[in-house]
Amino acid sequence: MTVSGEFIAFLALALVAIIGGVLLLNLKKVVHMVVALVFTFLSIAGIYVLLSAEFLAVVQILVYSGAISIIMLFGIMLTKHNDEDEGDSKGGGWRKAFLFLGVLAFGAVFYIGIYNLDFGSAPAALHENNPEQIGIELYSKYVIPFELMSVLLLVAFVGAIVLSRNDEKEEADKE
Amino acid sequence: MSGVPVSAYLALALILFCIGLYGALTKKNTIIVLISIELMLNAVNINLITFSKLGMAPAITGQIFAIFVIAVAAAEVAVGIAILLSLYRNRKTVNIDDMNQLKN
Amino acid sequence: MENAWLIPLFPLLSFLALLLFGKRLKEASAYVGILLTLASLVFSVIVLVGRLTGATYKLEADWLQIGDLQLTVGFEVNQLNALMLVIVSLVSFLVHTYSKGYMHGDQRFPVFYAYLGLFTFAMLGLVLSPNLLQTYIFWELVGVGSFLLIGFYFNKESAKAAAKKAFIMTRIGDVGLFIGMILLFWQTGSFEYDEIFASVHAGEVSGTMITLTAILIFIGAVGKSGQFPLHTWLPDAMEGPTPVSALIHAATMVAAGVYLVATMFPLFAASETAMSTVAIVGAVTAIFAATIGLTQTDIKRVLAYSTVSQLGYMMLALGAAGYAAGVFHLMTHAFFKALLFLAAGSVIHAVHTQDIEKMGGLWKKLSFTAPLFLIGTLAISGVPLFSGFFSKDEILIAAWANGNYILFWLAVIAAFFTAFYMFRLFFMVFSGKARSEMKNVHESPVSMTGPMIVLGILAVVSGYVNTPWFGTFLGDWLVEGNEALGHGHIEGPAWIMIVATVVSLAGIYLAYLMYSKRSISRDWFTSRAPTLYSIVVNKYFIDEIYQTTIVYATKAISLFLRFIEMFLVNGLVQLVTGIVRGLGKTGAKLQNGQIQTYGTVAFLGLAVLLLIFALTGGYLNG
Amino acid sequence: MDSFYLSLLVFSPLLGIILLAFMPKGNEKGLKMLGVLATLPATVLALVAYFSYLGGTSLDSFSEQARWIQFGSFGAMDPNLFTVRYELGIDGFALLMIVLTSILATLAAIASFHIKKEWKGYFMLFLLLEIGMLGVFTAQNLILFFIFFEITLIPMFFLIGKWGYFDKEKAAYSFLIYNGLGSAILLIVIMVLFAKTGTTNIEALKILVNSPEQVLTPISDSLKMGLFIALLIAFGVKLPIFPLHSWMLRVHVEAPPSIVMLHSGILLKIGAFGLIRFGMGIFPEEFQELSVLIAVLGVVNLLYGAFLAFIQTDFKMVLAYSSISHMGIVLIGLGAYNEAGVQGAIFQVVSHGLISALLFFLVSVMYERLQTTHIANLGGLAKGMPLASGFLLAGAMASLGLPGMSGFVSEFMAFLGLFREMPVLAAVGTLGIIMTAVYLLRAVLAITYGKSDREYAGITDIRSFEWAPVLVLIGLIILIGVYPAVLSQPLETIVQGIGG
Repeated sequence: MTVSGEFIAFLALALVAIIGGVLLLNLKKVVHMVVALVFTFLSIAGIYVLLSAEFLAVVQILVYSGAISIIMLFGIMLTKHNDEDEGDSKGGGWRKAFLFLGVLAFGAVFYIGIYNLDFGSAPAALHENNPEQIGIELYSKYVIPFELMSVLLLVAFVGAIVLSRNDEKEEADKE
Repeated sequence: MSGVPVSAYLALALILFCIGLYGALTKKNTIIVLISIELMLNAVNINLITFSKLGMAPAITGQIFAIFVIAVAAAEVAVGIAILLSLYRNRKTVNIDDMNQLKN
Repeated sequence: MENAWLIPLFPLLSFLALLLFGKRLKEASAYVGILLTLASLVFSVIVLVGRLTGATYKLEADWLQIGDLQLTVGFEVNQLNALMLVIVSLVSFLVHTYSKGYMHGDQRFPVFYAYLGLFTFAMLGLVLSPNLLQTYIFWELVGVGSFLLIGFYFNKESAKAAAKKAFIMTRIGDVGLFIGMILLFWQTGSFEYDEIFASVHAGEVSGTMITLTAILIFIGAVGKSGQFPLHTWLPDAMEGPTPVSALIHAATMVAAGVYLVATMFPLFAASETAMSTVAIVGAVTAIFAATIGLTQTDIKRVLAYSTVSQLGYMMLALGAAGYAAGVFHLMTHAFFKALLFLAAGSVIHAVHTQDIEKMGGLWKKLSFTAPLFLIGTLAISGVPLFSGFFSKDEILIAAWANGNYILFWLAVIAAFFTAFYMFRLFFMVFSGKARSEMKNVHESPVSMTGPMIVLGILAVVSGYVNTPWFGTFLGDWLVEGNEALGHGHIEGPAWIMIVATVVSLAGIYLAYLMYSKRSISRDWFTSRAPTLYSIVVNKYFIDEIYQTTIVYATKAISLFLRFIEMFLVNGLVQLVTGIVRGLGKTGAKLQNGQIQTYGTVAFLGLAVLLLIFALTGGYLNG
Repeated sequence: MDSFYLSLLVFSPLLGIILLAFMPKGNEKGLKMLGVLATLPATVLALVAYFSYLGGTSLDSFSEQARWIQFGSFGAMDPNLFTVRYELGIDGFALLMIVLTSILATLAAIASFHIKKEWKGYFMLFLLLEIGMLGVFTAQNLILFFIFFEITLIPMFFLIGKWGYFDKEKAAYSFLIYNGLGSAILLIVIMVLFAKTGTTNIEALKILVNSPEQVLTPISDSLKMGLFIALLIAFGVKLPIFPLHSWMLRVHVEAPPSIVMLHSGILLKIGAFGLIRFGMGIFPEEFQELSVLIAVLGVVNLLYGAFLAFIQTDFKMVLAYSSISHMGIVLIGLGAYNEAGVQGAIFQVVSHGLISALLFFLVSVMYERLQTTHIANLGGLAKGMPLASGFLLAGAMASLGLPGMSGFVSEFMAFLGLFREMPVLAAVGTLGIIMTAVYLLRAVLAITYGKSDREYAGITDIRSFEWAPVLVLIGLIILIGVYPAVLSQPLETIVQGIGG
């Protein structure tokens, strides 16, 4: 296989994404973890570009690297954090080991399933006017789910506000 | 055309998914658990988009689906963080070990 | 003769009626029992008379279907069971009558009569059976009747133990019969006597199998007839009321073993080994029980051991191919032994003790009983002109003619002992001075003496149906039309009769010297061989041997199994419960309310499933 | 074909349950009466079925079926494939078991008059138990069988756990655990068979399993053997086969005697029923291969139970071990695997059902008056309760195989069968006959005969309602003993041709 520029780009992006993920698992401080994950999200956005999904890549950066990460950071700031304290609960070690094996097995099984998967079909021309294609599809075929999604988001945000509002009255009642 | 095979993308997604899964099930900090779940969702998105381009019947639908996933994920994070904050107000902790009301 | 099946039904009717209405009838129950057994007796006599002139009659009906096998029940009248019918129903009738006086005043009077009815039913049924299976059925029922009557005084611990012992000891024998019967069935394909004999005769059964089944069946007879080594229950069975001892443990049931061997005679005759086994066991029992009889002091136990001994004689006769002799002695013995028991009962009724050491000088006070007892004693001792003389003589001749000289001499010695201990008993009870404590001695009522008189007459005359002097009518009739049974009468040298007479007279004289005239000290023998005496007086320690071996072995096995039960089986239980509990605990631990744990478990399950899926190619293949 | 007769029979106690639900809790007399009455329709229907069978009605005319559950979309291939029907039907053996069940249920309901508390719940569970038992014997497919089988477990668990004696909870749990495991194994067998053949109908399975070419997925011989062994264990727990018996001892001792009547009389027999119906029906070759093992297990059961019964101090324990011992005879008969043996086994199933019901009813009577069943505390009972003692003795006699009573016929046939195949083993087994006499007489005589240490004044003998069970049971025991054709007639077709 010739080493194309696309392949090098994929390797680089994949490496960053995985390193970000591994760092998420291994860093001590919560803030660092989140930051590590931002790198992962960004490189995933790059992968999207490679996969002819420019619009989604942008969305990815905006929503994940932007909004979600920021919300997380706010969440971290608003709460108090001890450093990760491993193995404090009994049986935790065992559980981790089991889980690790399980995850490995899971990965292995799926890897067996995918490692030489090739559909060989001609790729569609998704990169041409990508947002337009998405828009047409979204507003024709998937208009109802789309509207429902807006309702979901609305409900979620209202809910979030209600939940996180400091209900002083109630607290006053409690005390 | 592409030099990158389908399996490479899928493998990447798999690795990220596994990392996310492991993180979600082992981390003590609730926020990291939430983030790990986001990672898993991202891995799924990679799969969706990969298949949308390189799948058996390539179509834009995969990307549409990914958009929905992202939207739902956003909503989820919003609610999740809100719940977290409200819990924290009541119990002064974000350690997931202390959140076992399911039992009592 | 077609109605012979009615004979056992009368006593059954009596049993059922008394069971239902006994409470109301009270002592009137006796009349129900007496009348119904009388009916049986009448029918039996009619059947016997019919058989004397007619032929064998057999009737059968289907009973049980097993696949293609068809088992039948029915009844048969041949020479042997026609004779037995009369003996059984006669003795039963007399005992029913006798009991009316003997059991007078007992609280459970109707129950006693009900049990008697049950026993008589079973015994008559046994006699009428045309096949082994039916024989076995009634064989067991007879055992139950005996068990119930031995344990009649259920409040007495000794009666309870005796009843239990009787049932279990005989059941050990019964199992032999059971096995023998089934083996024979698979060999010959039938339970019917005639078919079995035909098959044996045709040589369809191998010699070893004949010997094996014959000996197994003989084990059944050994158990029922109290032969060595299963004899120990019979003396203990004397715990039952005395009429019962007369009926069951002297005249009828214990003779059933002899009857069984006689019925199965063609089978035994086909095997040399089986025949000599029967003869040897019989002779050994005869002498063995006779020696014990010498030392006992309980009036009923002496009679019991004499019964065992006499049954040994009958077995010896059958084993020595003296079919007619054995059956003949069975008949005469039934009469004189029933007489002896009833007379003994009359004595006990009068003096309220069974210990002969405490009796004496009763001859004058019991003017009916005493002469009758004497008749019985003379008959059993083999004094000429009494019935026992003829039948015993036949047996001795048969033993001699068969060439078993050792067994013959054993039998002669046993005859001497018999005469001695019987007269020892007689003299100790009736002669000498009356004891001071025996004041209120009175003769028994007519209902008791009546049957004794009948038996007394029979004890004298019944021998004359088969004598070398006036013709061996009975023997010839018994074997008529059946070659397998051998000769009705075996000619023997005349000196045997003389020897037998001399021996019995010698025994009587010795007893007279020791116990009546007292010219020889009673301790003459005891003081010279104390060890031997103590062995004999303790009945050769057979009971103790059983106690220390079989009973303990059973207990030991039981305890060992309990050990297994406690450790192995309960261990298994512990294991199962442990696993379940462990699973439960693990499960409970997992339910710690933490979403991560739940997730982990769920995910691990998924991973395992996937692994299996991947490794097996997607399908669980057996 | 489509009569509802059997459905009516099986579910007739349901009416009683519904009516009981409307009764006030405290109305002791009414509840008891209703409880007994509710068992009567089934009894009447069962007896009518029995007599109409004797009158010549074919048993097939009772069978009924309806579509029930369809798995997968195999309907296009074959409408019967992976379809579970609601199928009821009976053969001769099942007919006998239904008659036995319904009669014993009525008698046990009468015996339940001795129950002291919460009659309402008791009788409702009792009737539910009856439905389960009747259903087990009529079910024509494995899934239905399994459902009814499970229905018996639950009421039994509560009946033991709530109305039992001192250690009742433990007994209830060990009952549940053992039987639960047993039925789990049974379920596995059923599912494998279902997956392999696409049917659970017993008659269809009998053909399919043994004709490889017709089956969806072939069943290898080793799998068949494995399934049979699993079946043996599943029903072996129920029967119970040594060493799976310990739960049953507890149940015998702790459960109320009226329930033990049913338990020992019917529930244990489900094991034998299952072995004959499924083991022998579906896996005849495997059964034959293992027949020696089964016979050996039978002899072990017989002797083990007998020897242990010999040293027990509690009469209920004696009876419990005696049940183990007597179930050995069932196994002996099955192990013989010929006509006589199998018929003997079936006879023993029915006969022991009646005998143990009788004995436990008498235990119930005794306990009600004397508050003890320990042999050492009794003695001379014949003085205070002559009738009860007489019946106890009669029951013991029946149990030890006295001819003229049902126990003998079954024992005789089982041994008749075994002696043909394995004479030596059978000879060893006959030791059990002696031991049975030994332990039963030891126990029964110790209770009824001898001197009494206690005063029996003021103790009533068998009274009013107690006569019914005693007389019916004794009557049936003697009837079967004297005229065994009442049982052997329905069995002719089943037994014919078994073995070589």
